[in-house]
Amino acid sequence: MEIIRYRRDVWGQEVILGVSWDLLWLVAVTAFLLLAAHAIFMAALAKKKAMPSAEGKRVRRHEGIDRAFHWIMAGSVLVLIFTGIAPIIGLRISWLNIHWIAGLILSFVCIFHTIRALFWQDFKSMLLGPADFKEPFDDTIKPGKYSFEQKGMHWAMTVLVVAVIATGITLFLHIDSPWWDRPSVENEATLGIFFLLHGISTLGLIAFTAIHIYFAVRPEKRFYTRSMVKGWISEDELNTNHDTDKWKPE
Amino acid sequence: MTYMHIGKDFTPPDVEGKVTGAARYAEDFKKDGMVFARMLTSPIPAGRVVSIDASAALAMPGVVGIFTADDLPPSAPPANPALAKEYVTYIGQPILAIAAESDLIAEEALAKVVVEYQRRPFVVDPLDTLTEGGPDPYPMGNTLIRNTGEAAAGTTASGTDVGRIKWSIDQVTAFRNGREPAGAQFGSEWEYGDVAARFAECTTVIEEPFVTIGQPHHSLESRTSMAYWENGKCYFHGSLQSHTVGHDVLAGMLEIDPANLVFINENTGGGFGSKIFPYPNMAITGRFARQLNRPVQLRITRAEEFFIGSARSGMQGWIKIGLKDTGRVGAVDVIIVNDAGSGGGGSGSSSAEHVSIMFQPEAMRFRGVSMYTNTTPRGAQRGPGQNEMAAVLAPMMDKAANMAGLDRVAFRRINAPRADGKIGERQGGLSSSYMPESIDKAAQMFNWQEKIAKPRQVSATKVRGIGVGQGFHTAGSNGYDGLIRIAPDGTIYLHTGVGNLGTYSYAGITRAAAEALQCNWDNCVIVHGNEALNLPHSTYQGGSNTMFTETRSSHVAALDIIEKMKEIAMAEFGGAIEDYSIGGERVFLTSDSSKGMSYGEAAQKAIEMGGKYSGMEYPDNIHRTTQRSVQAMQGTGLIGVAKDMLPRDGAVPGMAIAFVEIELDTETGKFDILDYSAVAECGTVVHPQGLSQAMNGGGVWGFGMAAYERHVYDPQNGLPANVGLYQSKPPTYLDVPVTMNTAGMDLPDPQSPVGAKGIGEPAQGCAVAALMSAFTDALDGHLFNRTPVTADMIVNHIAQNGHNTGNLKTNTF
Amino acid sequence: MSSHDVMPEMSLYQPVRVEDAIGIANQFADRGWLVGGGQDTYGWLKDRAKSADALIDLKGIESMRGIKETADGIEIGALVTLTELSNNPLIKERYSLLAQAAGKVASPQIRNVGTIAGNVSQDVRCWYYRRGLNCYRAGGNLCYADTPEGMNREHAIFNASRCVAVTPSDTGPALVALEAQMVIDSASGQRVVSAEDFFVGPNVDITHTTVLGSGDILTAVRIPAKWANAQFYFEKVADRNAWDFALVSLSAAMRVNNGVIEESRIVAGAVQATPRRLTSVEQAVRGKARDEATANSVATLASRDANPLNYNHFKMPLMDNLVKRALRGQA
Amino acid sequence: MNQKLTRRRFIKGVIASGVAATTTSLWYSATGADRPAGAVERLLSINVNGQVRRVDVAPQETLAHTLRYKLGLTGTKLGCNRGECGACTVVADDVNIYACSTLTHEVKDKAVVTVEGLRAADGTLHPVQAAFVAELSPACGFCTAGQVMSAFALLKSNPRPTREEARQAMSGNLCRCGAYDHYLNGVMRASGQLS
Repeated sequence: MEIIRYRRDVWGQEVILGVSWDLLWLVAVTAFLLLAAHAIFMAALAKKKAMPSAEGKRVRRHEGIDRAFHWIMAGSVLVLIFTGIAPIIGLRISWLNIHWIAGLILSFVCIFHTIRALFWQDFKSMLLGPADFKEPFDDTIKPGKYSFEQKGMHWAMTVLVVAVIATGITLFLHIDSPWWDRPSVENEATLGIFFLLHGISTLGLIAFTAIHIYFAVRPEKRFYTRSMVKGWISEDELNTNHDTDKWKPE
Repeated sequence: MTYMHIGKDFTPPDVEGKVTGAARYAEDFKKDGMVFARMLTSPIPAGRVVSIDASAALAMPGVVGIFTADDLPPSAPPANPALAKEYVTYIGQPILAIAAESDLIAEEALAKVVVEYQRRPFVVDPLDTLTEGGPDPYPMGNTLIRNTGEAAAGTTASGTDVGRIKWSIDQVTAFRNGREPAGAQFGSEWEYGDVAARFAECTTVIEEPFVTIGQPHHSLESRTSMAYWENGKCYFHGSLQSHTVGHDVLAGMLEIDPANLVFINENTGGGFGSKIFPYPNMAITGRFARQLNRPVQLRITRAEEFFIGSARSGMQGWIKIGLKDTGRVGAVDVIIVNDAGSGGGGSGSSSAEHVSIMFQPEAMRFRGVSMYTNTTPRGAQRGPGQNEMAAVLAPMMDKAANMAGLDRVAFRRINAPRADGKIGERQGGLSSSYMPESIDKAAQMFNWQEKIAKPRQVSATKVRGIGVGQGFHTAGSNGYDGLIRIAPDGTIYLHTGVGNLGTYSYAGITRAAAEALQCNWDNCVIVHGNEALNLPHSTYQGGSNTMFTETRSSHVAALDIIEKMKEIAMAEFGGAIEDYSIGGERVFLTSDSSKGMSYGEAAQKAIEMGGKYSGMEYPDNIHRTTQRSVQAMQGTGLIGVAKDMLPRDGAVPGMAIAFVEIELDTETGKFDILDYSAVAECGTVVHPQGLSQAMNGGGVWGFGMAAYERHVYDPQNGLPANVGLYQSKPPTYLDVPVTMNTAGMDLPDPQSPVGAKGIGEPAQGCAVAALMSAFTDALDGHLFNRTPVTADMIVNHIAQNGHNTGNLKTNTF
Repeated sequence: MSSHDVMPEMSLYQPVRVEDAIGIANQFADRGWLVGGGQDTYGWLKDRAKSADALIDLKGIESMRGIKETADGIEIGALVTLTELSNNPLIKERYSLLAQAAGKVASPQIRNVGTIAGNVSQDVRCWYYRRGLNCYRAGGNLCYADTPEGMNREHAIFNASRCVAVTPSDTGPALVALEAQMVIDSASGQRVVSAEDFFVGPNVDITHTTVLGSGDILTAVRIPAKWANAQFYFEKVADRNAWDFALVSLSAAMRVNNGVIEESRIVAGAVQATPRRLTSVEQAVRGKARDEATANSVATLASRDANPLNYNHFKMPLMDNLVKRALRGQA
Repeated sequence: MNQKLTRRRFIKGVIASGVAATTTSLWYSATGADRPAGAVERLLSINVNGQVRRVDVAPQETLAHTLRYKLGLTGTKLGCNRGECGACTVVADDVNIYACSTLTHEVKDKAVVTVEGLRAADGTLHPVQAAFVAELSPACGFCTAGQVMSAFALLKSNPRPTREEARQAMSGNLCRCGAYDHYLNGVMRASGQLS
């Protein structure tokens, strides 16, 4: 199995073409196996906890605008992944325009989210500190607004999305668009590195998206998904999963 | 003058072999133990070879050896090396050769050679390197500097260096925009007459920019060669236009005594200027064969033929032409920047020479510079300089004539060179000129007066174009050797070292000897093509010069053998030499024809008499090649051998004039040539079919240059697009007229014993000029100022689309 | 750049049945190469620009030969040569458009062995791609032709998507105009695809020009009776009149009744990666007379929305002119 | 690296991972370890110029190569080896083809005629050859064999072509010297329309 694909540049020198799509298969299988193992573990072995009730007083967890952001982002990431993978797995669709349009949407909403998170939201609630690392190993520690896993997922996604966007925009600059014509490629080796980084970050994004979706549909986490749709969690859910000293919802 | 042979058709001896497949070309020769060598070519446009690792290739079964630049004597730029190392200067430049038991193994082995290159900046547009701060194609510069002497046309000789010439951005910008680049530096310039004063007298003055594109030769036979060594001698099967004139050069390339080289070249599949002299890669074949001690065939593929097979130098220029109210061209000022590719050179001065002879301007100035680029090496191609100038000049001269209210043909006739015409910088004289007569003859053939009066619009979408153009090339030299042997059986062996490049001139020139000998052609045998058959030192085949030059050496050899026969007869029958005549292949006393002997009997006597008669003695002034040939034939018959010492003065102008009528489709830009009529001013016509061949073939070349053939380089990567034939677009059957109408003026040049001049190059020049002239005529006087003019440009012009046509360059299209 | 020109070592199969050919093709997958006339095969291999482990020569398959009448039109075997096509009385009589297009391909020798299937399946002629550069179409990540200085006179003016190569086929546009159906056999059976859908552009599949995948064999081309004896127009404009590829070609089929165009299919070649149907023109001329006025009324409609590159602007007026000629009814 | 191969392997890989038992098929095509039976044999009998010749021919070998290097028939020239020039034109079953772009195995059931096969047994030139000599049709001669063969094929199917028909039929034969007019004269003469 190869990891990086190479090609010859215009003058016959070997340069990087991009990531090997063998890895896509590897990522798909690995993610599937890990998640399946987790599901089996949870179903068969893990201690069953009582599910907190969704009834009762509702606590606002996500503003409408943030939910909208999340779903636009989710949608554009899924579209990006689908349109990016389609030609690789041999699906014949006219993918490129959809891909870069989705990429632009993703870029804009991410900029929006960053600005909003920095100035209007409780940015600290998402910060991952040394203390957070104890959380998974100690049942007595409850998180604030976001759990260790959620913060981890968020920051992993942040890194991957930023990487995908940064490399993607670089590649976007190398194709014809409504705003510019394709430029000459000064250095094909550099272009290859951007393709490689775009590919690697895509693979990471696919893996984490799979994990994210998996947890989003898991029974014990489903109320978070609901909160991302409807905005609230129940007080019971709040008290069971969060430390209200750390997170004081309005 | 009535001739026995001159002016009569005959069948050259090689024709039958060509139609039966028996004719052999270099690649057709096999030898026991022969190995197949193939070359690795550069993937980069500029740089150097850092290292070569051929270990994997050499380890392959069937691979017998490698040959690199280190196996050759060192060469320095701008010499075009057979294999590059320190200076890689174009994509496709050979780097090394590998020999193997089969072609396939050699190719597979090449793929396993790892070459590490270091890249350098490169340039494909001569004006880019000419610009201050622009990249140079060689690390040390961008143009050829001559230290001593002149290099032969299309070759690089020792005594040259790479230097640097730069123009300011303003100068280049002015030039790109069709203006004179004030104060610019040039590599060469000349001037005669008072240009400024003559311009002041002119009533019509035009200034135009122009560009002509490079054009690969793409000879159909690539320069494959085969060599083997036996008893210290190298037997070399190659493909040259010329033959024995290349002998010493090739021996030099192999660093051997010329006596140890046997160069065999029975047929040559086209050269068009690219195979006049031995070319660099012949050194590989001979040396590799010596190194491996096995026969080596170095096969050159079509792509490689593009790379190393030479190309015409494109030129970009500016010209100012002034006409007096008499219709005479008063003054011409021309600037030419040539694209010399990665080696060779441009022919700007020759281009200017075309103007000087065809229009006899009273004063003229030429300034030129030849810039190297990282594109294929350039060399002579059919009328180098003259023909591309003819192409762009014709429509401009039409414009000037029209502005001055002159008929285009009358204008050309007024300015045409007469016998007292002058040429070039030194304003030297001409050996002869019947150009006005030729113009009249061709105009009559074409029916100019009637055609020019026809309406231009043929239908809603078709327009007519009537064009006229002229071609010129100096067409003769002197000083080579003639060699004839008559065997005791009476067979007359006409030896010639003229190459067989497809014009049949090698055969045509021997007719001059047969004519002098007044012999039956059936008793003559032409000996040529194989140095083992004892050939004399003959002229090179290029520049239309063979017919003039070699009819002279044939003639002097015939005179020598006639004189010897008379002396032999004298020894038998007494009397003085003036008392003898020849006729019916006998030499006899004029007063009593019964006292004489047949040529065969004379040959038998010659063997008995020895001395100069049987070649035991020979003149000192003949070339070493001829001397060796005579030595080898000593005692086998009567030998006539002489060097051409006949008087010669002035340039020998081969000229031609052509008329073209086209119908141009204004919706597709495509055109049909309805009439092509051309007349050659080539002195006496020696071989009418051969002349027709030359004129027709030249016509096809002219149409190719005017409308089809091209060089296409990608400027951002230095990549050539037209390595194959279909991308270079030589004309096919369907791109030329269904019939062509050509003739010779058939008036003798006084400096050739049979009155002959050459015509190979002007045959193209007149055609390209006439077709270019017809385009302009069809399009209401629009000047494209370039070759080729292709369908897209015509469509763009008619659609008033500014694209494509404005940006003139020599290597991009 | 390499200067290879000897055929590389590989094996050769000469099956006589379609099933066998499919079987072999499937076993070799992308390392097998189907050969009809081979005229767009050997150059790739000699250049080492593409490679294969095995050639699968289909010429021995009798069932893929011949031109026969069917209930609805005719069926042309995939192995029918372009010479056969241009000389066939049935095609000359009913579908002269196709006969003309086939007769303009390359050269007599190529038409003598080149097949209809090969002509529609041939790869693009972009010179950057042909010289073996690893561009988008070759699976790479850039295009050398569509750049500020790229030499792209022969390239696309429509629907480029990263790759700007054009379809080189002369018969392809004619088949699209005639609403031909392409019969494709594979291990999973037979499928029939319209000519229009047979060709794919780089937006959908940048490394292929047709829907044919590995193990697919184009076995026949069916031409429906619908366009038999319609009025046709074909013209190919190329640099050279022999052995050249179209700068622009035009294939038009028109159903004309009492001088009025009832229905038409007008298709341009060499303006994009696939034959381009000029539907806007087809709609504009519906119900109009086939004459000069109609031709002028659609003057620049065909080239509207074109996106020319550095050197191919001429294709716009050229294409418009050919459309006018087709509609005008004479050259 | 062939990108298509990678992609294909990926698809196969996805399938394989789902159905573990078929995983080996992943490498099946790529390694080529198991070639289908029925590849052509090297030893071949071909009919050239009326003689059946037994030759060892590689599967991928072109007819031009076999003729020139195995059968010694060097009259057939290689001008471009890409089917662009016509110098290698030979006639197979009365049809002119480019020998450089034909595999020898493709003509195993055909009668191949090369320029060497036109002369009569008594050495008389074929009418095309004689006409080409009379009209001085060849120039450098490198394309001549191909021109002869195309003219030969033309006159078989059309014994009295018009000049225009001849021009069309010969259009796959490039003549770099530009001797087209002379060749056409030759064709017209060979068909008895010019004397």
